[in-house]
Order: sequence, then structure tokens, then C-alpha cells
Amino acid sequence: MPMITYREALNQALREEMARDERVLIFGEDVVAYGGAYGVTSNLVKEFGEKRVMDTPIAELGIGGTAVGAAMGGLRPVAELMTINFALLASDAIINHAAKVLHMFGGQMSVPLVFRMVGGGGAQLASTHSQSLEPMFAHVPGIKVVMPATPADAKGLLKSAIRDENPVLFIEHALLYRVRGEVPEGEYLIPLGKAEVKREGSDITLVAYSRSTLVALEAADRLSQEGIEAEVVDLRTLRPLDIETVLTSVRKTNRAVTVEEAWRTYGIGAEVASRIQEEAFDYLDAPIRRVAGVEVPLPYAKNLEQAAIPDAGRVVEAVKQLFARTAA
Amino acid sequence: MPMITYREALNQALREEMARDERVLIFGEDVVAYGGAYGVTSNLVKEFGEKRVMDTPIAELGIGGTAVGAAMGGLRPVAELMTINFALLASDAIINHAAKVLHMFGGQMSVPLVFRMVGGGGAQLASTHSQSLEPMFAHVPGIKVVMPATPADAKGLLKSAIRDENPVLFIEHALLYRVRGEVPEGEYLIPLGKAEVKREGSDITLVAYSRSTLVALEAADRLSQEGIEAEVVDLRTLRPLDIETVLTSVRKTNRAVTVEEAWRTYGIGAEVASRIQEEAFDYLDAPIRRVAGVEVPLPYAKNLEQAAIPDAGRVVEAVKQLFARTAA
Amino acid sequence: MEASTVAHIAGSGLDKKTLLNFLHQMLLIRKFEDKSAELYARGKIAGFLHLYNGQEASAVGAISTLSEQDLLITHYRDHGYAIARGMDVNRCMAELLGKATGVAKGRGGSMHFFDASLGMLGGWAIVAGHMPLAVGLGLASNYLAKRQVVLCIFGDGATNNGYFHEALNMAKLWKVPVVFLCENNLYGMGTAVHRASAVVEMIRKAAPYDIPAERVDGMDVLAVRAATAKAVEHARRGDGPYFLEVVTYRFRGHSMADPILYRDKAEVEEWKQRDPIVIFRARLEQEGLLSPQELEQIERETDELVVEAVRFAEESPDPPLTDLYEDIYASP
Amino acid sequence: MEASTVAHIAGSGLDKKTLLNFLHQMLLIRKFEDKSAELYARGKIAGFLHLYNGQEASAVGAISTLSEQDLLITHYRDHGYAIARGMDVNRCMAELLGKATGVAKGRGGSMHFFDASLGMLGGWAIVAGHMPLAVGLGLASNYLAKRQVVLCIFGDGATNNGYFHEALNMAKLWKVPVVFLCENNLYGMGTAVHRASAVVEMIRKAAPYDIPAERVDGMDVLAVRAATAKAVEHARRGDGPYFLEVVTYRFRGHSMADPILYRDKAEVEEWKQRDPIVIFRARLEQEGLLSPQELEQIERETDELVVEAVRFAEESPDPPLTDLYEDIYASP
Ligand SMILES: Cc1ncc(C[n+]2csc(CCOP(=O)(O)OP(=O)(O)O)c2C)c(N)n1
Ligand SMILES: Cc1ncc(C[n+]2csc(CCOP(=O)(O)OP(=O)(O)O)c2C)c(N)n1
Ligand SMILES: [Mg+2]
Ligand SMILES: [Mg+2]
Repeated sequence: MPMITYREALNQALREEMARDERVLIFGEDVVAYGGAYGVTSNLVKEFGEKRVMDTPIAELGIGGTAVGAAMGGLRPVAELMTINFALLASDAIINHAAKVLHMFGGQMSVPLVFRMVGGGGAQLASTHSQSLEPMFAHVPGIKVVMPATPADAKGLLKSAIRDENPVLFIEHALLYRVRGEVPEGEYLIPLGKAEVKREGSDITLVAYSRSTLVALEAADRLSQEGIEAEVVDLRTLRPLDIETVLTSVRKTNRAVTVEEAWRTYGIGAEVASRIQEEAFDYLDAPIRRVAGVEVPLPYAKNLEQAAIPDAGRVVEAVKQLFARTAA
Repeated sequence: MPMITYREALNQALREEMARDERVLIFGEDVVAYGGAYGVTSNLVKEFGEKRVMDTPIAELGIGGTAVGAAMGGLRPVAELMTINFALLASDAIINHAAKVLHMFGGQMSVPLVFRMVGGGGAQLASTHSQSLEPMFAHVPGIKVVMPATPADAKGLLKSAIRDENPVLFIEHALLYRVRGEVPEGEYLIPLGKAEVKREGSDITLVAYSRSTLVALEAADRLSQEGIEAEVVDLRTLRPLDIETVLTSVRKTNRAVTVEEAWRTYGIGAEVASRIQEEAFDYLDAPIRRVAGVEVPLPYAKNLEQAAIPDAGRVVEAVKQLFARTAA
Repeated sequence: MEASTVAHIAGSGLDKKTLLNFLHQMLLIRKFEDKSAELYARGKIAGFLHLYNGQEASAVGAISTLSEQDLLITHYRDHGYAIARGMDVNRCMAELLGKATGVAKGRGGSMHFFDASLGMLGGWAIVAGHMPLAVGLGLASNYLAKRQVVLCIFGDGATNNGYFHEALNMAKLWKVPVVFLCENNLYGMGTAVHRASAVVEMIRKAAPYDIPAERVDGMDVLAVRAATAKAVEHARRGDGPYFLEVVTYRFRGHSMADPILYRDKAEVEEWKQRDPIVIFRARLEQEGLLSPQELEQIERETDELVVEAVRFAEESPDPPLTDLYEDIYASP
Repeated sequence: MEASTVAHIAGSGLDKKTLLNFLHQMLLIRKFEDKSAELYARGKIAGFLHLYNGQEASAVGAISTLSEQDLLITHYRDHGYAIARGMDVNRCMAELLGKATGVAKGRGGSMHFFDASLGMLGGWAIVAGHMPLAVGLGLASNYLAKRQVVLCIFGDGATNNGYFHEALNMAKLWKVPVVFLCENNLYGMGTAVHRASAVVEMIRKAAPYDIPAERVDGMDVLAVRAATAKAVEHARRGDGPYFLEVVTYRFRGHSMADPILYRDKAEVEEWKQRDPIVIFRARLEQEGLLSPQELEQIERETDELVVEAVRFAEESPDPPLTDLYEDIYASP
């Protein structure tokens, strides 16, 4: 299988879906000549022309709303909001419009669309450009929220998102674009709403998503050198949440730690931990711990930013504390 | 103590703070002649004039941003966003601006302001006007989120919110405005970030906030008739979250159920449950259960809407299941 | 009010049948609204109820210019648009009563009338939020070469919102076939136009987008019809968006919850002298196009339709509780 | 470009000291930016770095009209504004290097320069998001009778955002003393103005708010100065907001990450012929206001300031890790 980057995998998914379905079009800020702020749409205009790859003004309210309208009109827009930080300006279009159409109007119309955006920190972009706001959107029924961790997942999930009949928020991670991995050529689909065990292990379950999955995998390798075999579950989709895969793992390992870049309070790990204790209470040998982003606006200075984002070290530490606790 | 409504208590708090501090002013949609969509600001213009009570256009981006600027300019604005559903349009001003000023600019300036809004469902306003989006905002460090359940708390917390040096989201509940209760006259302050035990009990802890607190209290009365004494903890402030009061209660009762109108997944109960199992794991006799809003856009039809919002019956049921479980 | 002069009826190029149908529609809307107010007072209708009394000429005149495949998207004060577009009044009333037979299965209520089969795409309750949706619909129309025109209706208050600005700019850039129709009824909730907008003539707001604009007397159904016909023609030709300001007035409060403390009775009474239904009826009579018998028949028909609508709605079943869980996600 | 004609220097009413200081400031900004680019290439500066090369006349001319108590609030391309407002270049450079001595303690970086003591209130990175903040600051100025004028600077791209529309409308309604200065550098990121805006003259966008507007040559520091002085005077008099379009050009990419695939070299070269610093220096020389010695001294002083700034920044300590937890909430 060819080794390509996460960015190339996304570009490939977009190209394939546009070639497959005439109704798929892309619009957003600087997606044409610039190829997108992160280069994901580069060269697509050459192949599909400006009718299907359109620049927009800096108008997130407008981009959000036009995407909903275009979907109602029979298209399958892939609208780029650039970053999840700007998606707040489209949150009304997403939550009060896209998420409501199907149910509120009696099931007469669905809105198949994808909002692509980058999320996460680590690139020293300071506090308004480094957020992990996915918990805010994942809270809302009527939309789906997808966050791929690998190039292969990026391709397979984006293709499925574009084919989905519902509004899908597709959140990429700034620090993953250059990551390489094996990606199947051509038709390759990963169903939305399915988590994946990225590493098997018997002693503890690490639950993560997006870039944090790589952090969890690194932590698992380190733990393994100390005789602790961690299983790593990559949620991949935050809504609908595939808790079954998590529970199956925890019933085997009896322990869990969640890993996320988002702020801890009211974050993704909170829901995962709650579900685990609700549905696997008697299997737990220890409380579920959460490793999450420090609850501060992310600063520019590298040393401060790094201290605020979970790394393998913090995950290893949290796991060891759990074992120390149960040993004691 | 005089018995007044939740609405009157809020109006009284606004009046007292405006009389106390010249820098306090109110602006928002229809806050002058209309007295606010829910009548909370009625007659204030008569007393303080249009310099201190100002109507705005239907411009939530503008209201959000001008409030931040006014606070930076030395005022203490109380901006009304009408409902939390429209607050999504101000979410960028709140999250990317208000919440960032103090830290991002090196601590040079704070933004003392209050965003007032109504939240919650039950009035048959359909799915874009009935949401409980507080988990989205409570997730964000740099702001405080307050949700009073009683007239007295409404007054004491609003006065404290106006005096706070930070951006505070003050979320009222549409179905509480007519509720009456004893409210101390004059200077009466309740510190932000402090939960309150609204009912003592030894068998189980019910954790709630806003209108759900009344639901929990009703459930507690019913349970008591069946010999189960529930303790009801009213969070009152969602950020900062006073988990200590919750933990103290749970260490005594060894069981907990959370009650909220918000959607279950990634909701308020998820954080509360996670914290409890993290910090009181060995005290738990049973998993923490969550009674929350059904995960659908809230419909207009009364029977459907009622079925989607937690009531005392569902809380009682959840509690009984817990005891059945542990009995078994 | 400097509004485009009224097309003389003979010169309106409309046959008698069409003209009488306008009267029929306006009366039906008026009676539907009055009945809704009554049912609200009796507790049969809940939630927010925004009535259209006084603005009937706008919906009837404008929507009459659309062809079958065209699309309509509006704000929440939507009963008049739905009826003018030919939606089933029985199912509209059933929606207000929250019944399973409602146009949105009772899930949407007053603010969310919708009928995909007629191209009535809502009924939206976030002020100005539906404006970019109209642009998206226009984009789809161009993209799929459907030659569908999109009529987007909103109020004066909506023009102060960021959605308005972003939508009009994108509409012009993308040259979408959207007719933006602003019903300037002089108030946004309880706020007079001059208190919320730096300029009181809404047409001035189309200038920075280079979108042609016209201001028209909203109490004159034929004037609205004529102006909208021109706008729709412009859009269908492929010349892009068009902006219409329809100057009108709402006779009732913003919603049934409105205490109406912000305007005095005299102003309301003055505007009621310009009741679009009374004016149009008188003109038809002057022109000898409406006999007492014909009027009486129209009155009777419209009365019966409303009575029947209420009967249908009241006899309809509530939605089954299982409906709560339907249509949250669409399956592929 | 049809821009207001250049004020003849003699007629500018400015003394030599002021004029030479303009040259000094523009050169300092240019050199600060070039050095920043170099440090970014060497990996000493990270994140987004938006440089101001080519636009110096706008910041220097406009900000020179503010009095001490006035306020300045800008978008993220903010080094030039900070320097023109007199912020300490040492601490500005330290901010770029993420040091504890930075103007935002290293927490903000390039996009968030801030100095409350000088009324420079940021440095904001959400396009157009700071515009209503300016209105709020103006409201406070009126409310507290401070007679502070607020200068709000943003780009052409920002004018297409809903924030722009809501802010200008509210500014006019509330009659706040805000001067909105739009730097039209012909591109928003990689998108040419005509691809993002229905109209290419930004002044046309002030019309629907009844805000007086003027378009000025942004390569001419004295023209910018004259126009802004008028606008500030208008605002200070209590006549409300004013809108300025400063037509300029950025010589470098949107940010250091910009591959610049959207404009051709010829266009850039053509604009470089109109380098505001070269033009102004030549004019000073023509007018006999700048001797070779004086020029040499200004060059030396500005070189030294930048060298010193880098030294200061590099020798400054990183923020202590404890700083991460500081200033999340203010205590009463
Ligand atoms: C974004 C948003 N803000 C506020 C409201 C509350 N609201 C509902 S209708 C309305 C007034 C709208 O006035 P206008 O646009 O003139 O329409 P009209 O009701 O006069 O027909 C307001 C403020 C809302 N629904 N959405
Ligand atoms: C709301 C928002 N959307 C998108 C961006 C990304 N972005 C940063 S700068 C920029 C271009 C701004 O152009 P303009 O306003 O003309 O200012 P200039 O950079 O040309 O000085 C964009 C799209 C952002 N920061 N904020
Ligand atoms: Mg109106
Ligand atoms: Mg620009």
C-alpha cells in the first residue's frame, strides 16, 4: 500500500468523491488558488474547475448557512471553515439550522453536508487559534462529529462523511497533516460511528481520538517496556459515540484512562468515563482517570503551550498512579 | 422575608446594582420599552434612563463584542442575549474574545461583564428556541457560568455576577420566572462557584441545577414517602464547578444521580459523574446514573416535548433502579 | 410614503379569476390568523404565535409571481406565506395544534411551516439565519441548471444582522437567482426601525452589494405583485439577486405574548385605514370586478375553509410518543 | 488609483521634527519586520507571522493623529501599529520570541501585541471580531465623558464579515467616537478583493450606515495623516463614527506560511515602485528637509534599535511554567 501523508489522504478522498458524484462541491476561504489554509484542497480546482471549487469571503455565518441551503437544494457541499475556532461563527448555522432540518420539519428533508476544519493546538498559534472545541459540537444531536487520527482513517472517514445523508463535522488536526501512513488506493470506506482498537493490550484501556491517539500509542509502547500492556481505543467518531468498543475493552482490562487535548471539564473523557462506570461498574478495579488539556487559554510561548497539552509522559504517569493505587 | 417571583428578584438585583454602581448599564434587544422578552428589565428605564438601559439591533455578534469592549473601556455591562439559543451567535465574542482577554494579553486587563439569557425548554417553543446549551459554554475556561434555581439564588447570584471581575454567563430558566420564593431585601450576595445542599438526606445524592433542582426536590419528596431519603445538591454555578460539596454528600450517601435538562451525551452530569468516580470511587455502592434530556431536537407538540424533558417520575425511577441493583 | 405607484387594475394584466383569487387568499389568511389568535387565547395553541394581520398583500402579491418549481424560504411569521403558496390549511392548523397531521408532524409549530412538495422550505425562527440558506438554494439552482428562483422573505429587523450582510454579498458574488424581500413593518419586536437601523429606508442597504433594489407599497397587493414579478424575471434571466422593500404594518402585536407598550393606538388605527384587504376589495368593486354575490361567496368559502381546518385539526391525533425518536438522523 | 491628492509638505502644517519622526517610524517598522522574517526563518519565531512591509504609511500617518488618552484596537497584522503607537520594540521583539518580558508576557505572540498604558488594546486574530469591541470602547468613552477617540484598524477582507455590518450600524446608532480605518491592501489572505467583495471600493460600504467616508492613498503618509486627522476631529467633536479606506499593498505574503500562488511578481514589483518609505524620503529630500547626514543618522538609530531589540529578546528568560496558571480569572 502506498505511504502518503494525512494531508494527501484527505486530498485524495476529496478528489475521488468529486469524481464519483457530480453533486459534491467544495467552498470555503482560500480553497482555490491557496489550496486551503493547510493545503488540503490544493490542485482540486485544476481538475474540477471553479464551478466545483469556490472561494468564499471571510464570512463564516454565510458559509455555514449556504452549505445548509445548498444541501437542501440537492447538492452535497463540503464546506471548509478553516479552523474549529472560526466554526463558532458558524455554530448557529450548524446547531440551529443543519442539526434541526430533518426532525423539526417532520422528516421532509435531510441535509447531507460536510464541514471540514482543523482543530487542536501545538503550533504556537496562541489561544484563539489553538482550541479543541469538539466537545461543544459533539454535544448536539442531529450532527455527526468525526476526528481521524491516521492517514488511512482520514481518507476512509472523509469519503464516508461525504456520502452520509447527515451534517457531518469533520475535524482534522494541525499537527497530523505531515504524518505518513499506508493508505489503500481507490474505494476505501470506514463507517462513521465505529471506534477502532489501534493496539491490543490486557492491562488497561487508553481511550483517545485524533492526535491524542498517537500520544496514547506512544505511551502504550513505553508502558509495555515496564510490563504494562495497554489497549488503545481510537474513538474516531465522537457522535455517534461507539461506547461498545470501549466497554468490551474495559471489561477485559478493568481499568481505563482517557486522553484528549480538549479542556478536561465537560470534555470528551467525561462522557466516556461516565458511560464506563455506568455500564461496566462491576468490572472496574480502579477509577477512570482523564488526561486532558490544562484548563487555560493556550499560550503562544512554546514551553507554556507544551506544558498545557497532554503528552505520553503524562499518560504513563496517570496509568502508573492507577496501578500504584490498586496495588496499595 | 418578602415572597417575590424569580423575575422580580432578577429585576431587583439589576435595580440595586445599577443604583450602587454608576458603571453598570444594560443593553440588549428590546430591554427598554418591551422590558426584555421575558420582562426582567421592565421599568428599569424609568428609573435609570436610556443612557443606562439601551435597546440594540438584532445583532448578537455586535452585542457580544460591544459588551467586551465596554468592559475594557471601564464599564460593567449587563448585556442581554435574550436566549441561550441566540448566544451561539455571540459565542465567538464570548469564547474567542471575552474569555481570552485577561490571560492572552498578559494579565493587563480584565473584562467584568454579565451576559444574561434564558435557557431550557418546556414552553413549546420548538427545537431552535428550547435548548439547554450550557455544557457548551461551561466547557470554556476564562468565563463563569451561573444558573440559579430559586428567586433568592437568582438575586444573590446576579448581584455577585455583576460585581465579579470576570465574564459571567447568567442563564435563567423560562419556566422559573413565575416561581415565588422568599428573597432577602437589599444587600444579599451569594458567592459564585458554591453549590448548595437544598435538601438533606442520607441515602442518595441528587445533583442538579436550575429548574432541574426543583425536579430533584419533587423526586426527593416522593422517594421519602417510600423510605428513601435523598440529599439534593444544587450546583448553582457550572464553572467554576464546586465538586467538593457534591463529594462530601456522596461520601455520606454512597450513591448519586445527576439531573439536567441538557442532552445526556457530553452534558453536565457526565463531568459530575466522572469527578465523583475519580475522587470518591471507594465510597460508591453503585454506578452514578444520569437523568437528562432525551437526545433529540425538542419538538413543539406538548406530549413529545414533555416526554423529552426529565421529570420527577424519571428521577424516582432511576433512583429505585439503583437500589434494586444494589439489593440484588 | 414614496412607494412605486399602483398599477391600475386594468393595466395589471391580470384576469378577473386571478384578481378574485388574490382577495380570496388575503381573506383566508386574515381569518386563519384571527382564528389562531382565538385558539391561542383558549389554550389550544401554545409557544410563540406571530400573526400576519395587515401584511397579507405582501405574501399574496409576491408569492403569486412564483412558478411551481420555484422555492420559498421565510422567517417565522409564516402562516401567510404558507397559505399564499397553497399549503393545506387543514394541515397548517393541525400544526398549530401540535397534531400528527400537521405540516411538520406537530414538531415545528407556528414558526416552522414546511412543505417540500410545494417548495415552501420553512418557516425559520433565528432572525436572518435563513438568508444564507436562500443563497445556498440559489447556488444549487444554478449549479444544477434548474432555473429555480428563490424568494427569501424577512423583516426590517433582520437587516441589522450579520447574516444579512454576508448573505447579500455572497448572493451577488455568486450571482444566485434569489429575490430578497424585506417586509418593513416598521418594527422588529418592540423596536422601531429608526431605533435599530442607521437608515430607515431598507433599499439603501442593498447598495454596497450592487444589488438592484425597489421600494414598494406593501398595502397594495398589485404593486407588490408587479415589483416582485420584475425581480423574479431578473433573477430567472440569470442576472442575479434582487432586493425588494415592502413597506407594511402589522396590526397585531409581535407575538401573542406582546403587551404592545411601544406604539400608540393612534398609529395603529391610522394604518388600519390602509388595510390591504379593504383597499383591494374597494378597488375591485370600483372596477366592477366584484359583485355583492361574488364577495359573499368568497367570504363564505374562506369562512368554511377555516372552520373545516379547525375541525380537522381538533379531530386529528397527537403524534405518537415514538415519533420523538424519529428523524434524528437520516439513513443513507 | 483615484485617491485624495497628496498634501504638499509645506502645506502639511507639520514641523521638520515631526516629519523626520515619520520617516524614523516607517523605517523602524520596516526593519523590525525584515528582522522578524529572518528570525522566523531561523526558527526563533513560530506560529503565524503577518508582516506589515509596504503598509507602513498607514500606521504611521493614522496613529500620529491620536492624542495620549485615545485608544487603538487592531487586527493581527499589528507590529506596525504597536511601533507607531510608541510601544517598546524590545518588548515587542521579546513577545515574538515568546519571552517573559514580552508585551503580553509571551502568551500572545505576533498577533496579540497589547499595552494598556498606551491605549493599544490589541492585536486580535479573529477577522473583524474586534470591530464591535471598538464600538464598546467608544460607548464607554461617551458614557464616562472621556472624549477618547477609538481608532479601529482592519483589512478589506474583514468588511465582508457580519461583525463589520453589526459594528458599523451600532456605531452610528450610538454615535460613538470611533474611526474605522480599513487597510485595503487588495487581498484577504490569497483572495483578491473582487473575488470576495461585491464592490471593490470599500468606502461604498459605509453608505448604509450614513457614516462619512473617505478614500486615501495609503502609500502617502501625509495623505493618510491628513484624512485621519479630519476623521479623529469629527469623532472627538461628538459627531460620531467615521470611515476611512486606506489603499495600500503588502509587499510580503499574507503570513510567512504563504506560498503566494495568487498574484504575479509583476504586480508586486509595480507596487514596490510606490514604496511609501522611498516616496516620503524623496519628498523630504526635494523639500530640503532631509540632509544625507540626517538620513544616515535615522538609518543608524533604527538599525541600532532593532539590533538592541533582538539582543534584549534573546537574553530574556522564557516565561516560568507557573505562568501558565496565572490570569485565568481576575480576583475581585
Ligand atoms: C438571532 C435572533 N435574535 C433574536 C430573536 C428574537 N426575535 C424573534 S422575532 C424578532 C424581531 C424580528 O423583527 P423583524 O425582522 O422586523 O420581523 P417582524 O417580526 O417584524 O416580521 C426578534 C428580536 C431571534 N428569533 N433570533
Ligand atoms: C473569523 C476568521 N476567519 C478566518 C480567519 C483566517 N484569516 C486570518 S487573516 C485572513 C485574511 C484577512 O484579510 P484582510 O482583512 O484583508 O486583512 P489583511 O491580512 O489583508 O491585512 C483570514 C481569512 C480568521 N483569522 N478569522
Ligand atoms: Mg419588522
Ligand atoms: Mg487585505
